[in-house]
Amino acid sequence: MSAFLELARRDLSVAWKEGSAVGVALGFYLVVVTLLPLGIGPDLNLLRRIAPGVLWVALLLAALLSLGRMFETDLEDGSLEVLAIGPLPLEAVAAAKSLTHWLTTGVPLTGLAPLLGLLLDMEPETYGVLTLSMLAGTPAVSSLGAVGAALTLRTRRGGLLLALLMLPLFVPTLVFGIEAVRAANLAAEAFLPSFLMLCAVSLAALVLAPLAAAAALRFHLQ
Amino acid sequence: MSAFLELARRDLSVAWKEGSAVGVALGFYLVVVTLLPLGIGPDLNLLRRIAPGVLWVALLLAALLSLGRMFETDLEDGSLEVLAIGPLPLEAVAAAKSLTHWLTTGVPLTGLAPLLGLLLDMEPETYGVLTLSMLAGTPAVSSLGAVGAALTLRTRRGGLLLALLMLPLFVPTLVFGIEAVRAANLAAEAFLPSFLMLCAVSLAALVLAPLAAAAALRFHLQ
Amino acid sequence: MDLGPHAAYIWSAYAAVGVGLAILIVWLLFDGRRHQRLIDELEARGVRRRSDQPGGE
Amino acid sequence: MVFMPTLRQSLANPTRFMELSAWLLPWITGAACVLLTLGLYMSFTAPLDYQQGHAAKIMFVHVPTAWLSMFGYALVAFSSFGLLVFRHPLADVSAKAAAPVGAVFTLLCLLTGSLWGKPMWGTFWVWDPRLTSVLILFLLYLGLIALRSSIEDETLAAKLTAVLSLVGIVILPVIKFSVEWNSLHQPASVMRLGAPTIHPSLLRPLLVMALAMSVVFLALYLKAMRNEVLRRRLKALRAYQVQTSVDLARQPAE
Amino acid sequence: MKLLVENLALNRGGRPLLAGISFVVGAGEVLVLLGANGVGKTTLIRAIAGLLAPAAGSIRIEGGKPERSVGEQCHYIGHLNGVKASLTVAQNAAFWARFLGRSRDRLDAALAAFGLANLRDIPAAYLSAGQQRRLGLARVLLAHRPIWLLDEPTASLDHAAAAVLTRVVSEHLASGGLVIAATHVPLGFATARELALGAAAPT
Amino acid sequence: MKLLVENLALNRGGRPLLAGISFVVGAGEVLVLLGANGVGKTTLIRAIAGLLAPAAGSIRIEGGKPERSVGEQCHYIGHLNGVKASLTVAQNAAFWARFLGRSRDRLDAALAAFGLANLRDIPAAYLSAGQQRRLGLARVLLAHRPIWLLDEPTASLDHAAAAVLTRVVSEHLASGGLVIAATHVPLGFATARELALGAAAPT
Ligand code: HEM
Ligand SMILES: Nc1ncnc2c1ncn2[C@@H]1O[C@H](COP(=O)(O)OP(=O)(O)OP(=O)(O)O)[C@@H](O)[C@H]1O
Ligand SMILES: Nc1ncnc2c1ncn2[C@@H]1O[C@H](COP(=O)(O)OP(=O)(O)OP(=O)(O)O)[C@@H](O)[C@H]1O
Ligand SMILES: [Mg+2]
Ligand SMILES: [Mg+2]
Repeated sequence: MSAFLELARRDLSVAWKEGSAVGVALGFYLVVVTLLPLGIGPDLNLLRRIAPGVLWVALLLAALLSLGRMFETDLEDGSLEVLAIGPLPLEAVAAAKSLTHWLTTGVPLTGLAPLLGLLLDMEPETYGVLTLSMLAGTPAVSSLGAVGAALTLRTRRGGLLLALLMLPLFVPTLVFGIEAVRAANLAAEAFLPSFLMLCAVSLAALVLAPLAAAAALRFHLQ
Repeated sequence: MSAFLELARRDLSVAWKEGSAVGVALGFYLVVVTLLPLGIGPDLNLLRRIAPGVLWVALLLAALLSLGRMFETDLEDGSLEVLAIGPLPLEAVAAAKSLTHWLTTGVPLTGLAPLLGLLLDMEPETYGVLTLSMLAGTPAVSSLGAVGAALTLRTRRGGLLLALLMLPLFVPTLVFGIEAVRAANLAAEAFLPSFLMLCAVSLAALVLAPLAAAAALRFHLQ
Repeated sequence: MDLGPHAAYIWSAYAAVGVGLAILIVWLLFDGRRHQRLIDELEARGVRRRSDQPGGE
Repeated sequence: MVFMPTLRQSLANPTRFMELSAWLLPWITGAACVLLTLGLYMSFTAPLDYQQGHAAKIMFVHVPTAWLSMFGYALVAFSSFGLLVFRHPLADVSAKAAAPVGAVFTLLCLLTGSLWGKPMWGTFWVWDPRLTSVLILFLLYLGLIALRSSIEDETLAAKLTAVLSLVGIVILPVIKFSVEWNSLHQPASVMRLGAPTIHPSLLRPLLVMALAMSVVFLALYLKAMRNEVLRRRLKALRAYQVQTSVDLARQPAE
Repeated sequence: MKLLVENLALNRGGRPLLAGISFVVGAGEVLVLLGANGVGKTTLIRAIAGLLAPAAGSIRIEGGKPERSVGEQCHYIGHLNGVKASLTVAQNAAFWARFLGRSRDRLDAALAAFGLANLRDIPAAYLSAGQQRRLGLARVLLAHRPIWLLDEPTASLDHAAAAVLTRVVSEHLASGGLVIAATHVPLGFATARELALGAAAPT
Repeated sequence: MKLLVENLALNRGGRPLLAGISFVVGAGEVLVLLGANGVGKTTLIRAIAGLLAPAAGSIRIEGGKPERSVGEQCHYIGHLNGVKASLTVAQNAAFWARFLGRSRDRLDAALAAFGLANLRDIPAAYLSAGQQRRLGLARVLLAHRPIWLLDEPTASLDHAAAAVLTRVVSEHLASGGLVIAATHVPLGFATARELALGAAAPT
């Protein structure tokens, strides 16, 4: 356990050192949300309608961008091999990595989403549900992300390959997350079912993803 | 000159080897375009309206994702130092890198855009202008990208920082690119002015960006 | 004084400026104090820059 | 630990700056307070704008912050130029100090602007060229700060941020002329060729406020520079502390 | 304790690289792996560490902790150093100490032994090649492992550091540890048995 | 031709690292840089290659091509090999040959000299540490440069490869080239002058 926390702690401080992770993540999120209106025109009604969807998609892309180097740095500097034979099972290593990714990306982005909602003139009552759905969804994003990161490890052009692999995996999270928000806007109680599905997805990912990621890592180290 | 082509050629073959660049880029593009309808709901009129904007923004993001390792790999394996003292001025090296990036990202994505337009039920007559505007815009994207890639070189959390730095630089391209398409839909001759602006932006970027990128690279090698 | 229908917006605008600047000022003062204190501590412990030891650009 | 080779001879510079600024700062602060009170008084006693009514009062804070947000970036870019070309030892201190101050003023411009927009346009935010370009200016500021904070070696960080700020300078003309480009936003009515089109009774308080805000900006900027110099002194002292234990052995006898 | 390798066969990229390797290393013994470039020293070491599945044969420990895998009882120092460039020397060491050994009380001793004490607070990115290698090697002192697997440990070390390594190793041996090291240059270990791998490397 | 270094001073991360370095290397001469880890060998070599701006002093060539920078007349073999993992050995070599020398007619000779002929078509990722080093070193034979800057050239080379390097270097010297090499292990070059950098390293 202590080893697990230790690893998470190191990765957090590395993320912090290497370009104040959080601030930059927020920056990217902000920017995607800025570009879209430029692209599709300044019609506020339109923007209001698509706001939650855009915020969710932007969150996924931001998470995606930061996935790339989840294991790559450790592979390049030789840490990964030592971690692999160390006291911690590789599954736990993968889980620790996902945890760090969630803390440095999922959480801050969720926190920022309502603010960006303002820019897209989102209805105030959506804020709560949106935040809830993101909090429930992002763990799935980070732990599924670990699988993708592990799979695309040595393929240097990882960035895009990763995207290709991940986005399908992200679909369930996205669908239920959006559905929860949309339903909540119609009727408060309609929110629950899809929200529960979302939580289910997250739990499943939290349990299964580390296993898959660890398997992929083992193959890479062979 | 031959050295320039030689470098471009090597990078192309590396890009090809390492996860068939093109295919992956297209894949990512495809996926973003598929995620968005999930996010904002399957309303075709809505999709049709925002199609060109979405395609442009997705293109920028795809380009962004692949920018990250433009120079990083060369720095890590020591090539960059040899390139720097080699017969080719560093500006030319940067230009060659931009060229490769354009060939592996800008061109294929532009080629795919009309096809994806079908998915979003875009008006057929927009295809031509959209492709034109992308062809004129992507060189700017790739060469400005070189600047961002060079600046964020050693900052490992490059991915996100890069995004934050690049997107402001991308805005003029995006704005004029979109404006050209929108104008063309209103009246054929209205297309020209913003299109010329777009070309002007691209030319300026092509000339100035390599200088900035080279400067940044020099500082990094110091 | 009466600021008409939009009083709220006007006040909050002025308030925003006040608060924003205030935060910046406090931060700057605090930062300066901290550095000065640390420098004094070091010099109290006898760490001094040689005359040719550059003072940090 | 961070200083450039040229420093040994130009060492006098930061020290002289510290003395000078130490003497200047109180006066500037005082001036700022006086001007600010005067400006506030004038702006609240200013007559109503015939079409915007009371809301026009926001102009007196909005416009100065707007101008200063652009001036701030110009200052950063100018200092960066000084760093890259003339290697002036204070240039980077100035660039680094100006960035956060400018960012704050940009944020204030955005806030006051949106607070003005709600009554005037019925919404806090529209994706109009002027507003967007200012938002982008804000992002540029963030980019500068993030880039600097994400590089360990400070000399390197200084040069790279300088490059970025020079690349980003194109934003300024874009902001300036964005109004001409089918914008909801007021066209320039003060900073324009020919006489201001704005009514003198509103112009006077605006100018006073602008002056006051500029002095405030100056004061903050100087204070930030002083802090930065102090921080580098501290760093140099620490480095020297290490050197005496570590490096002196390694360095050839001087 | 004993490390037993019985006619081990290893493949690389599908092609057989080593075959019929058998040896026993007992407590207090060093085994030095020699052989031309590409003969398979690194491959063998990685196999012992459990990073590589053998094509045939077995790798066992007698008298170790049976519940632990072989790898968990090894220190593996490969060609790469496992150092995070953005963390300081001390932070890097502290992490490995806590991760591998749950305690950092050996930290200062280890850094001092490899002459890194004065570089504690310098980011590892700034270290020279040899200094980074030292930081990588310092791992063996940060946590106890009975078996040390060293792959060209002296690469880019100066004489002082090489001497330190020799001393550290001999102390480890004296305390009943065992060491397997691949090298091209003499390591100057006292009682070193040598294993020359496949005369013909695929060069 | 001559390489003249006159009281050179180099900073690292803002702190002075080397100062008052002066030496002349003439045609057919080797200069071997010695010194503890972190004393500044790599830094000095990078400065000569023009990758690092000197804080003071000058680096000139007499009798070279005046229109070319010093760097352009150097081969720089650093700690890293400049090898693309995803390209085959032959492709890597061919690229450097064309990029540095505009022709690939020396390719086969160079690969053969460093015993890589049989590995031509293996992706460089699969090469062992020493094989990758050989591929990096092969660059010196792919294009002509009067000055060779070698930073720990023999790192993880086996004896055969080290011998090859010695031969290649001596041939280069015989043909009027000049070599500057940093090392910790004896390189066995004939007529080698030595420059011991700053006695005490920060260890
Ligand atoms: C977030 C929203 C806004 C932003 C970012 C913004 C930005 C700016 C900027 C950058 C300037 C300086 C222009 C120059 O010096 O050329 C400016 C000036 C001005 N703005 Fe805004 N503005 C915003 C909203 C508004 C609104 C809602 C109004 C009034 C309806 C307004 C009225 C003015 C006026 C009257 C000036 C002075 C123009 C001049 O005299 O040059 N602004 N604004
Ligand atoms: N995936 C692979 N496919 C094919 N051949 C491979 C692969 N991986 C390694 N090899 C070959 O197997 C050998 C690996 O050897 P290894 O790295 O163990 O050498 P080594 O004895 O450590 O050499 P050095 O002394 O240079 O470190 C090399 O000859 C290499 O060419
Ligand atoms: N950016 C930096 N900031 C501070 N110190 C640095 C920086 N870069 C390098 N150094 C220090 O300067 C020295 C660089 O030495 P260099 O890499 O030239 O050593 P070297 O002689 O090549 O050693 P080795 O034999 O290990 O390769 C090291 O002591 C390192 O700690
Ligand atoms: Mg090996
Ligand atoms: Mg070195």
